[in-house]
Amino acid sequence: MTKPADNLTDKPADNLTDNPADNLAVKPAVKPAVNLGVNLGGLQMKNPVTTASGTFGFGPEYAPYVDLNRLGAITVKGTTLEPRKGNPTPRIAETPAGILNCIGLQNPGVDHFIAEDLPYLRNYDTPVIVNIAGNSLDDYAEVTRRLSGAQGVSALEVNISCPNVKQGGMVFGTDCLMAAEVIRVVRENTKLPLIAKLSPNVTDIVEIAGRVAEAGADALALINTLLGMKIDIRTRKPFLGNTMGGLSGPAIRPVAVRMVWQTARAVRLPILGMGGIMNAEDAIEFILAGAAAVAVGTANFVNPGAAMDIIAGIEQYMKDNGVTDVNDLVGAAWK
Amino acid sequence: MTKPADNLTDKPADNLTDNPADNLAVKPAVKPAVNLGVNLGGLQMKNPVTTASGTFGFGPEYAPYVDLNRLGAITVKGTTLEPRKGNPTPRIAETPAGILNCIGLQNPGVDHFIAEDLPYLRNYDTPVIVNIAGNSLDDYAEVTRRLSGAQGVSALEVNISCPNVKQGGMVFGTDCLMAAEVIRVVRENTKLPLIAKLSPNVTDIVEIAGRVAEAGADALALINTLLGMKIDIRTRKPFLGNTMGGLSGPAIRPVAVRMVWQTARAVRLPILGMGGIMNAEDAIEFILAGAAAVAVGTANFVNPGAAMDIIAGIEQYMKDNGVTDVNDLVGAAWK
Amino acid sequence: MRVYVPQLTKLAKPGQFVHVRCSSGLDPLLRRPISLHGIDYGKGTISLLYQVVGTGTRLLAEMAPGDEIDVMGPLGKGFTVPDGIKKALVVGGGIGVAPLFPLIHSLKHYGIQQTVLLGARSADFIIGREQLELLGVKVKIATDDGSLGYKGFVTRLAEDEISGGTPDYFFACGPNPMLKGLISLTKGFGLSGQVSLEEYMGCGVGACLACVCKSKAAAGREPDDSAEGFEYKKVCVDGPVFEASEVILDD
Amino acid sequence: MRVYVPQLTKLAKPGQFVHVRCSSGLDPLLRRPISLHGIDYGKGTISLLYQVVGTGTRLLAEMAPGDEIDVMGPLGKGFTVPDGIKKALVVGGGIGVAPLFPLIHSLKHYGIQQTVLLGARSADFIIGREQLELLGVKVKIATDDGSLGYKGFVTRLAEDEISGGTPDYFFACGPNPMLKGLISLTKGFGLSGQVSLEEYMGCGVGACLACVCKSKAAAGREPDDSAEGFEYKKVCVDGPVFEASEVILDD
Ligand SMILES: Cc1cc2nc3c(=O)[nH]c(=O)nc-3n(C[C@H](O)[C@H](O)[C@H](O)COP(=O)(O)OP(=O)(O)OC[C@H]3O[C@@H](n4cnc5c(N)ncnc54)[C@H](O)[C@@H]3O)c2cc1C
Ligand SMILES: Cc1cc2nc3c(=O)[nH]c(=O)nc-3n(C[C@H](O)[C@H](O)[C@H](O)COP(=O)(O)OP(=O)(O)OC[C@H]3O[C@@H](n4cnc5c(N)ncnc54)[C@H](O)[C@@H]3O)c2cc1C
Ligand SMILES: Cc1cc2nc3c(=O)[nH]c(=O)nc-3n(C[C@H](O)[C@H](O)[C@H](O)COP(=O)(O)O)c2cc1C
Ligand SMILES: Cc1cc2nc3c(=O)[nH]c(=O)nc-3n(C[C@H](O)[C@H](O)[C@H](O)COP(=O)(O)O)c2cc1C
Ligand code: FES
Ligand code: FES
Repeated sequence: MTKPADNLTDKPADNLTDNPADNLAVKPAVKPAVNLGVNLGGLQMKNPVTTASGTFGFGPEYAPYVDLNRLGAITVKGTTLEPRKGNPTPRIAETPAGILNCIGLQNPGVDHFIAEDLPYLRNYDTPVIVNIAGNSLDDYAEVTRRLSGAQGVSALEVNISCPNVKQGGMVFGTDCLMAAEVIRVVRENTKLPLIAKLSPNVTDIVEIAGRVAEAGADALALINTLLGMKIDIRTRKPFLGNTMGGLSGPAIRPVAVRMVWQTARAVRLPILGMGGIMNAEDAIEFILAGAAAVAVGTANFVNPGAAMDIIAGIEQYMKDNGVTDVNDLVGAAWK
Repeated sequence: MTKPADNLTDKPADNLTDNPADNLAVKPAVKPAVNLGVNLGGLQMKNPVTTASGTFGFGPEYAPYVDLNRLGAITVKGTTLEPRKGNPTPRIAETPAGILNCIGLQNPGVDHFIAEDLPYLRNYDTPVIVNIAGNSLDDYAEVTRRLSGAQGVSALEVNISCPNVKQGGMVFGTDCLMAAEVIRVVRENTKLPLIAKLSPNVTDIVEIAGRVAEAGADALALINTLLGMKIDIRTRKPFLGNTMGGLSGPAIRPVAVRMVWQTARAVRLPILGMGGIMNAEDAIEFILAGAAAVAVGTANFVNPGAAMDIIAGIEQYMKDNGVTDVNDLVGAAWK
Repeated sequence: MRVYVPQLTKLAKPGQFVHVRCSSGLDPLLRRPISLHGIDYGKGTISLLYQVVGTGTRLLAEMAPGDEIDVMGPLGKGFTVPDGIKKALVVGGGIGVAPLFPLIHSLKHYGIQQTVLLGARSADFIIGREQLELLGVKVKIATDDGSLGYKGFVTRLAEDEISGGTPDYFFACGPNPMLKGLISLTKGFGLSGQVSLEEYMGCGVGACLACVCKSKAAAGREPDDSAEGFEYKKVCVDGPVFEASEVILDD
Repeated sequence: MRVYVPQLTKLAKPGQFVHVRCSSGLDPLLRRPISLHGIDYGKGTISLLYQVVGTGTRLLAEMAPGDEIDVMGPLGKGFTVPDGIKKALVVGGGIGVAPLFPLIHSLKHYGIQQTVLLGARSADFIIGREQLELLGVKVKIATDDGSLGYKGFVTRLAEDEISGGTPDYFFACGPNPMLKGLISLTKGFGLSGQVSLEEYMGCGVGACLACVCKSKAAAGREPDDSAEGFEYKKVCVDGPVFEASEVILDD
């Protein structure tokens, strides 16, 4: 099974890296300029690297460490219709090669985001993907309408998979029909590229992916966190303020790569892959499995310049291996 | 929700540790003898620690490192009706804080096991849990009958969850009705304690647990491995001989603890908890979450004496915290 | 541990912290927040004082002089010394004294009188007494077991100081129960001050919302917030130092 | 690296290996199999010779003299020197020479003549030549790039030796393509021998079935096996040394 050509970028010329070395008249070996540009369901990205929602704030937090102009896209913290307080602390716990979090979608609400956070992001020449969540279909619809009217929103990533909130969240994400319903409602209310972010806490990721594709998603983001927990053997109580939390980081990478692989082979939508990407090698693993683009999450906490290193590392890998277009790597492990 | 009393051991006196310090007439502080004995759905264990199937061979392999008499039980490699060759290599890959394996149930077949491996195990005063798998309901039935007639088999652990074989395996484990069917068939063919080993690759572990409980399981084992994969970015091909493999080790512990917690609160069967247990602290975490006993898997590869250290460590924790019966710790994080 | 980081040191203020990577591998994965304990603007070095409690701090302790270390910072808002204060009370519990040292230097520099109270489980956990005395600062000690100084909580020493009437401001860092006690005590006496808080952190830069603490809701916030009477602030960027009157500590 | 493990050394035989824990933490998680390169029965030490290829071997290389290390072993079946052989051909590719050293010592001890062929990518990767020459062993070298000795594969040197007609047995350790070449070559000449294989390992003790290699099915096995013409054997306990005639190497 292959992807339709129109899901791949058709404007490679715009996306040439401007590495001066590539423009030298005489070169020791043939080193073609490499195309890093990808098209994620209508969202044109100058390279395949974005940030994972909830790990990169609204952009300014990491600006001292990351040149926001160099990112393929910026994905911001999940936004809801009303402001949310989130869960009690502790909200984070370290586990072997991973972290559990139960932030609980703390956010200032969509109107605050549009008024206070979006203007900052408009200063950058980088598309903004807004992650949205809701308690009800009406919430999703209303958030979608408000963001679709706002200047500077390039795509919506629909979180139907957050394990850290009582209503909505994972209930939508793990039930095929509900997941499709959410996507249908969002689709009816926006012309923006629509990325459906799926929960990995399901028996059959391919089935859900197929349903949300039919419901009108332009791309799929996977994976969100695995539901986990930790118990403090000293207090004999759950460690996290919300009992359970979402597991992210390198520990979950094998599961994420597997789900990207399975979904990419079965569903004709471009995939935004994530889950434990720490460096360029990990990112390339996702791309080879079938991800058209990747998101960097937990790695930001460990290395605030991770996204920059990953963009540079993918480019280097392509040059070292004579790959001229990153799109040629997408799904190369099975195509 | 609490467990019925008859699932707890009623013979604590048999299970006293014979630590001489506990028998001193004059003690600096009151140090009661601790009871480590548990009853796992009819299987009486002298302590709550067994080995995870497939990580401990058939017993003799680890005998130089582990006193098999001290184990609560020995759980042996998965056995099928016919001999199985297993998958091509590589069969193992390291991942962050975990390993992927695709052994593919290589085993010499149930008759060979009964004739060649079981006699060795009868030399020890430790119950033997035989893990079984099959391609069809008839296979499960026949393996069950042969093992139920063999001397020295103390319990059956029914693997309805192996992700590494094409037929059967996970298909049974992720489909509620199929899972229940397997258990029903095994139940009809044995009076031995029946432990249903569940797949974690499901949306709702509690639902499956409930169904296999109704179908006649005496206890639940969870979790088996998470389905994962790894791609070699040098060859651009899947690393494992069988493409996908099962993820085990500390990386999956938060997911395993969560599933034990959810299941223990909802289903009235004792649980054999496993997934990333490396030391006594980890084992206690599972017990507090609701596991009546625990299995040590990947840890054996890292520390061949892991099971011994864990038994000693649980006892020490109980003494340090004035806990006289390990059964009092079971589910203590929510009871 | 002393670290040579001239760019960082230039910007450093008392009460701020650095986010330290303890391993180049994945174990442990997250960085560890450690306060600036000493700031040598001349040499371009900061020093860190930490207690070995787990994997991360153990790996730090195993580092050898000359090794490279990956630190982010300076992070967070430090202490501010309000105009017009004359006599400050500085209270440190356990390893909480670490960030108070640069503050104490500042106070001395500004010519503000100060009394430093140190509390800990036992004499072994009292840190920095000699250095402070060398600096000519008045130090009083409380230990839970009475192995040094007053036997009991350091909050009791604080009560004595405050009821003695001398301090017109306080600064504190230490375990939450100590801070809680101190906040209610000083509130009773109408004494203002600043406290430095700890919370489990992810990013250290305000991006992940892991490290929040409860803060009294500002007037005129949306109903949801005022209903519960608090909003969450981030310890890593809104703190770790907060006005004592602002924070709400659950046990 | 030399390790003092008297109990282990007492039992050690050429061709066996130890399973080494490279970190006390979780990164990397698994042990690493490393061959016995030297066995000093007198001092109770073994020595290990390894190439740094990834995290595990890098951590080993970072260890300092005197550090403790966690090794399991000796594991596996080593080389056996069959009765009646007079002149052995010993072939090592790359780091594959490591386990051949104790064998070469044994052969010398038994008074068996030997020629050692070493192959590697380039001169830099030829290991142990001087020591072998000091031992009075005849050594011939092949490098892929011709930077030392014959330019080409070591199997070519082997062919010359065998067609020269002298060796009556061979021992080999190295990358699979080399072993594969050697096995078909020696088969052609009717020369028997033993090869030492590598495979990714979990337990190292035969419990996990990760490390299997294909072996020609013994006669009279069940239909399933003979149909495909092979059975899986465990490198860790049935090997790492196998009869050359028995193993099947894919690509
Ligand atoms: C702003 C700030 C400043 C700090 N300054 C100092 C200091 O100067 N000296 C010092 O010794 N300690 C200080 N701490 C506490 C220090 O961060 C922890 O002791 C340290 O992270 C423990 O790491 P570990 O790996 O050794 O322990 P572990 O217990 O193995 O750590 C496990 C996890 O818990 C977190 N954690 C553990 N204890 C704390 C804690 N008290 N606060 C926040 N997170 C914690 C760790 O960061 C890690 O994520 C400070 C904490 C904060 C928030
Ligand atoms: C019986 C046996 C004896 C060996 N003897 C030696 C020796 O004496 N000297 C030496 O330098 N090397 C030897 N090797 C290879 C050595 O085990 C690997 O180079 C080493 O495990 C690499 O670990 P790493 O963490 O540095 O590399 P990584 O590539 O990070 O390792 C990742 C994983 O792959 C496994 N792995 C990598 N390469 C190999 C390999 N060639 N064979 C088996 N597993 C591998 C590792 O054990 C680990 O699980 C031997 C292998 C076997 C099976
Ligand atoms: C602290 C934290 C907060 C997160 N918040 C959100 C969120 O608001 N919306 C969302 O869709 N995913 C959220 N996620 C999930 C990440 O976007 C990502 O899917 C997951 O962490 C896996 O990627 P990683 O392993 O690279 O972190 C959050 C993850 C973390 C660690
Ligand atoms: C190499 C290997 C082989 C395994 N084989 C089996 C098996 O035959 N039957 C089974 O039910 N589980 C098998 N498992 C799963 C383990 O029994 C256990 O459920 C899983 O590894 C999680 O525990 P751990 O993280 O402690 O290893 C195997 C696991 C490993 C690592
Ligand atoms: S640690 Fe991430 S917001 Fe404070
Ligand atoms: S490594 Fe486990 S069987 Fe060989």
